[in-house]
Amino acid sequence: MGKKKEKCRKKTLLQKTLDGTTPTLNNCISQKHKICMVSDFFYPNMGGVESHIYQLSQCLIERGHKVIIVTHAYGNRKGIRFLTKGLKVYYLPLKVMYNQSTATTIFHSLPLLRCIFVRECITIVHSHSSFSVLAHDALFHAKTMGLHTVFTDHSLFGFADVSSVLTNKLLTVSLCDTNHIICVSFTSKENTVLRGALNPEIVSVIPNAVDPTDFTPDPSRREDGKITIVVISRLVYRKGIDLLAGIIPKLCLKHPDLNFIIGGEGPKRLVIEEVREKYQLHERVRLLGALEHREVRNVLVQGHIFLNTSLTEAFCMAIVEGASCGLQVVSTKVGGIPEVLPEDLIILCEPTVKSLCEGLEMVIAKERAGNLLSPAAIHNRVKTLYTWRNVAKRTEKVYDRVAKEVVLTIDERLHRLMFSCGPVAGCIFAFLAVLDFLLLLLLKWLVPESYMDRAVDATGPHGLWRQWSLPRASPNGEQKSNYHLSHSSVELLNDASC
Amino acid sequence: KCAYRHPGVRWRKVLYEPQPFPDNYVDERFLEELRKNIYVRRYRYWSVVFESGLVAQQLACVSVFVVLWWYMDRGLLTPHWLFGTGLLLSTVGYVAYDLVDGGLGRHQSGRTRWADLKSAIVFVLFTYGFSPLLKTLTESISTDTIYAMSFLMLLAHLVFFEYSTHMAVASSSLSLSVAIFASVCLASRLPGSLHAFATVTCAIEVFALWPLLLRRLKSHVPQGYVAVSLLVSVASVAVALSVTVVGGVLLALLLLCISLLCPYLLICLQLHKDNIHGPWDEAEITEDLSRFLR
Amino acid sequence: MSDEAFSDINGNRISLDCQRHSDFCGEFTVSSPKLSFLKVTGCTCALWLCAYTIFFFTEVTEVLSVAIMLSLVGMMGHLHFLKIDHESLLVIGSLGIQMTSSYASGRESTTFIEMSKVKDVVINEAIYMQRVIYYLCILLKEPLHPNEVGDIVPVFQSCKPRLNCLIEIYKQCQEILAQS
Amino acid sequence: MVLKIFFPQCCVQAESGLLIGRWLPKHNSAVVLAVIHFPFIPCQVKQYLCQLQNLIKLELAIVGSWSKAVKGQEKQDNFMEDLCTIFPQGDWLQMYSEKGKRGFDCRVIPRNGTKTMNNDKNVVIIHYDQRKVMLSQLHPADGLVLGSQKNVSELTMVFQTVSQSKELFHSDKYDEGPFKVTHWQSEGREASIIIELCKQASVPVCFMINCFLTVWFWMCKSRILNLWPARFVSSKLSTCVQLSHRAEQLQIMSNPRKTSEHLEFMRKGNIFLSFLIDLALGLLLISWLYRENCIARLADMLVPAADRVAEELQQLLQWLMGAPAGLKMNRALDQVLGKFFLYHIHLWISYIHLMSPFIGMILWYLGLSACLGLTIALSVFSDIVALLTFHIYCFYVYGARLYCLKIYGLSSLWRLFRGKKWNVLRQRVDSCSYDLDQLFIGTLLFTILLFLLPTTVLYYLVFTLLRLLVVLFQGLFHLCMDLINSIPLFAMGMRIFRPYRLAAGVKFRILQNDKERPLHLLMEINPLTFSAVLKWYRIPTYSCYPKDSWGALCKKLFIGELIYPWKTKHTKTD
Repeated sequence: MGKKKEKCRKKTLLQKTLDGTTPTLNNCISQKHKICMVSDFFYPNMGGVESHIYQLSQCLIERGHKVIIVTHAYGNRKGIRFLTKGLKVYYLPLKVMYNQSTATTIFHSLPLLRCIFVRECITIVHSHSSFSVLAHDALFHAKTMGLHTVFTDHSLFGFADVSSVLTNKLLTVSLCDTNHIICVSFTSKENTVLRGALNPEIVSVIPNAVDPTDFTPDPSRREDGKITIVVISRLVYRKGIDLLAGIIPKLCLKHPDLNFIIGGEGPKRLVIEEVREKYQLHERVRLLGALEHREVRNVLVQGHIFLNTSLTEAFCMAIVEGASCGLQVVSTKVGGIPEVLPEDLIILCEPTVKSLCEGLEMVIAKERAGNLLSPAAIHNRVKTLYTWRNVAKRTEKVYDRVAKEVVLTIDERLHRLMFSCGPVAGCIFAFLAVLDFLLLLLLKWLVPESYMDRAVDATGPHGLWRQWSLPRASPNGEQKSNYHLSHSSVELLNDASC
Repeated sequence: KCAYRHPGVRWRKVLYEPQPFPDNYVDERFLEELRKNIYVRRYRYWSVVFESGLVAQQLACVSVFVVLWWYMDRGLLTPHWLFGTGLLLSTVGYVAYDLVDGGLGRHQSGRTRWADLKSAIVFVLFTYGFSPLLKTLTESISTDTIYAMSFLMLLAHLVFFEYSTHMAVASSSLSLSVAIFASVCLASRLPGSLHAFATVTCAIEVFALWPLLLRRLKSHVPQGYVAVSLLVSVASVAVALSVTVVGGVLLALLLLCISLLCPYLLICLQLHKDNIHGPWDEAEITEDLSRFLR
Repeated sequence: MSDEAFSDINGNRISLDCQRHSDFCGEFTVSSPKLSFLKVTGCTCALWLCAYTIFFFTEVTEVLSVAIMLSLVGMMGHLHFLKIDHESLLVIGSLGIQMTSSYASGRESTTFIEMSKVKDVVINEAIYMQRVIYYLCILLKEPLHPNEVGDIVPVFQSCKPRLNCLIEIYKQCQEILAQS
Repeated sequence: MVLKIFFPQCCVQAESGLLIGRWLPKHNSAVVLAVIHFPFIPCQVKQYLCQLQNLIKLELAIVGSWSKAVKGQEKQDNFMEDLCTIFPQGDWLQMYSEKGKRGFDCRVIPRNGTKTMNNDKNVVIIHYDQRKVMLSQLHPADGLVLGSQKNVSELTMVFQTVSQSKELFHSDKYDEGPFKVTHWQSEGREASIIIELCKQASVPVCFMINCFLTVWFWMCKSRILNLWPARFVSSKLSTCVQLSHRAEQLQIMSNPRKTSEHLEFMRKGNIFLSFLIDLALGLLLISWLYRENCIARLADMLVPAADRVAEELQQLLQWLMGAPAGLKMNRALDQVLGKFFLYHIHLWISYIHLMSPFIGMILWYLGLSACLGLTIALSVFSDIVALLTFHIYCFYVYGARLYCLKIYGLSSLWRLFRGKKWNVLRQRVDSCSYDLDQLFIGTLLFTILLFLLPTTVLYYLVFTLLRLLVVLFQGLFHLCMDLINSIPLFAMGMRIFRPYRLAAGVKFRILQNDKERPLHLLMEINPLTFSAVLKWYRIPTYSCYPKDSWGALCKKLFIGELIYPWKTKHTKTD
């Protein structure tokens, strides 16, 4: 039978349930929300969005909310998994179309999503990343089902070319009746407001964060007598790898004691390799290829300078990580990057080889003169700036506010669609919304909600996870829960790959 | 309102320090970095006309070729004559090609005359060898099909022709091969194999060699280029008139429209441009980075 | 000896029958609803109607006989191979677990798993068709290193009971497993 | 922990006495094999045990005592308890049945004589049929090889114990011994005298066959047959393949060693049966063929048939050389190809007519091959078909090659046409700038090829269809052959007539349960399903169908690669 089997962590959960303390299944407490994070991008895939979702969920769970994550299946990782602290992840068997985002027929994901929303009695649906099709589908269906919706935009988008025009129109449609939008930087907020033609009041700015304990400095690892520049990013055009390819020979010819360490994988790797071959820099430019998440820190601490050559960034996590490891950051002055670090921790340059080289020259000179800030000092400055707990707290505020709002009824929604997203697209999507509504009715008739078992909470107010960690839990259960904690976190680390 | 709840505190567009404002606070300086139409280029009319001349040029060439083929089809033109004149003109062109820039280009490319001669011989021999085959090639296919196909091909030639160096769709080799394909199709309709031969050689001269010369003229002696292109356009209209009056008039109108009206429209429409720029734009790399690889 | 009514994931009524032969041996039988007479008659009539229309247009009497044969054979086949009347799970402490599914025609297919191979009996969540359901399953040990989880054998595959029913069974299974 | 006692059904009615059996301490269970009746002398029992133990390599023991319900229960009762001091090994089971009640009680007295009465609750008594268990062969569910698991499971142990202690069961209840024993008694040997004779006879037969085979193989190995053309032909002729396959099977079947291994035994049985069936069918065929000499008629039919085919082909070609189905084709090329093929057919017909006088005779001799078995006859026939349709094959090859060439040229020229080229190092299409003359010639050729393509495609299509027809025909024969070769008839028969011989596992039934007596289960044998039988015992054959999937086949047809009915090396790639 077409069952997607799941690792057997469910058992202990239920066991605890049956040992007396059965949780009251469908009572939705006002302060504590039941949140469903939806995005195409999640572990084992790696990147900013993925870690954002994971860390945010963890902190929200700490604060006593119920959080589940919905994403699409990665390889044979289908079905339902439990991660640290009983964070439940649904890997839905949807077809992947183009770099890890699913193909959409708008409707085909409705039955599954509805089932999940109902059985987990979700109150707030929180979608991530405007590139994720699944996220937009979930928004669409959640509105149809009358749930509160929040959307986090992680990326910037231009207005110049045709593709961006189309995607912006889609974004307008999908955001026009979303309750609240979260952006990761003020620039990103401006961008999103313009793209979605939104009222800026419903757009909050909540920056990303890094876990400072993961990124601690260690100057002893640096190669003395040399100056090492570290670059960690996917090797793609948007990350300005062509600029890097220009910088490397210029600086290497000038400073014989300069080394480059480049972590990450991508189509532009070819360019770097060609440069390296042309200028015979094999021992001075190290290409590490794709990095696992836990390796990143060990690479970072080997360097003096962290270089970021992105051509566009909403909020560059990489530079914060670099700074947190006590590196002097040199970056292009694009997108939200100027907002991220205080002036004395970052050197901002124009996105040209010339300007970047000047910036690096300056830093190298300082390094030689020895009047750079000490790694420890930088770390101490940075570690307080962005923490996930803070992010979670601010996100929680958004949830509270959203929970108070009323969800648009179908007719209001249609009205909104028709009159705020242009005549053509508006009508089309209004029509689609109607279809979706009808499909929902059909599903309600086919599979009434009374036929669906309410899921047993792992997290949340009555989550079983916290009940174990209480001392009165049987030693057996205790040990088991520990086993799962360690097990799943180990799994996370394994899945993490840069 | 938050502003005067914390008097003196001014909102700053930074994330790294906590500010006494709610997360969804909208300052009056919101979107202040928004810019519009910063990359608008001001065109000068005659320069645009000068550039767009090439398009009209190519159109004229195509029409000339078609008319020549029509003459041969009607038997008003003997293949020997066509071939002879073609040979003559191309030798003249060849000489001109070197004179224009004083052999500078030849010096750079390092291409010997022997190579030129060789390719010329190759052209002629292959065409001559294949011409009987060409004649029987498409006899089982209906004439209309052939006409339609060659029309489409010539259109494609016009679309893909490399009018300026950096164009998205342009591909010189594709445009050339399409043109040759069309010429072969047309040639296979002619009564004799010699006709086919003449037509194809003519096609080579018109579609492959002539643009080379023209481009060089354009870059070195602009006046000459203008003169020549005018001449060709007029000639094309003239020969077209000799076939059908309507066609000739239409061609003339089309040429005028392309070379005069379209530039005017372009400049008018510049005023209605409205595109948004801001810090979120993806920075494009202006400088030429390939020098590091070369 | 308890016999109560539950419903399966599609809302049909099913009955669970728990027998404890002794305190380390229990038998759990989930019996799905009987074949509904209406449905059978409906299908048969539909088939025969089609056959008759065909016969009406092409005077070929074979059509009718073929239709009758088809309906009979189909009925047989359905009863013998598809329609599962009840499934039962026999748990014998320290000996093994036996799953029996008996078809409407009386055919029985049995599988017995020794206790030495069984790691545990758990309730799982899985994505099934277009929904997410709970199901009871037996975890087997990895043959080479026994404290890994090897294969997973789902139980009650045809009549899929809902969570409350599964929990009943699960509790008693766990009792028995704890006993031995 | 629950104690499991495997108790043979035949011993339920036995007189009181001692239980011979085996402890499985790892699984905390005991297998009772037999009951020794009173009266006996303990030392005799002990030495009898010793004999048994070194007869069957198992540590048998007196596991307990068995008392039938009779008068004077309690006296005997404590007598039984005394017995456990006489035979001190392991725990002591004390079983006694009472009047009226079916099922019986059991008390476990641990080795250290302290009697614990309460633990008779968690004792399971599992009744089993000794004969079936002894004869049955357990098939592990996870497709491991029989009897090669690391950690032997409980049931396997039980089965092994019972099956290994055959000798114990040989001791008949009528023969004179120091004491009487109850266990399963074979009513005489399982097999009759005939089987015995066959067994005796089989040895010399096997020996003869072996000698014959050695000669055969020596012949096969001889130099002449291993020259290139011979080997190539023989690898392509299905007759030769089938013959060698049969020879190998014979060799396997007829090695005179006695087979101990179960699988090997089954294998031999299967091969033997398939042989018999094959031969029987072959003889049937012969009797039909040579009765009112069908052969001659067949031969008379064959030549006209071949002629007919040739004529049909000629007409087809004529049709193609015209305007087939109103398709516009290049007349010149069409004529050329048509003429070429016509000439070919002409050659073919003359060749047939050259052959015609001998065909009857040839067929007559070939027909005899059927007495080697139906499969041989079939393969011979399929070879004949292959030979008679050789011209179609040739046409197909020509067409395919031509087409392949065209497609290849067109694809590369199309790239040139677009100003691209295939980069071999990076395995991708790069854009590149050609010279004028390259471009010109390329385009010219492209145009010409493009306009000539339809003609070639048509020819290719037609002949491929013909070819596929023939291949299908041959494929049917090969299918039949493979069926006869591979079906494990012996195993099937065993599954049908002696289901318990091939056990997939066991199943239990609750015999009787009342709370204050131990639980009684009945262990039955769960026979293997037919699909499983096929999976386990299918005779390995040379597979005759090409390995590649339908998609791959279509792809091959499209790019004009040759397809064969037999399996070739390079088709195994996907």
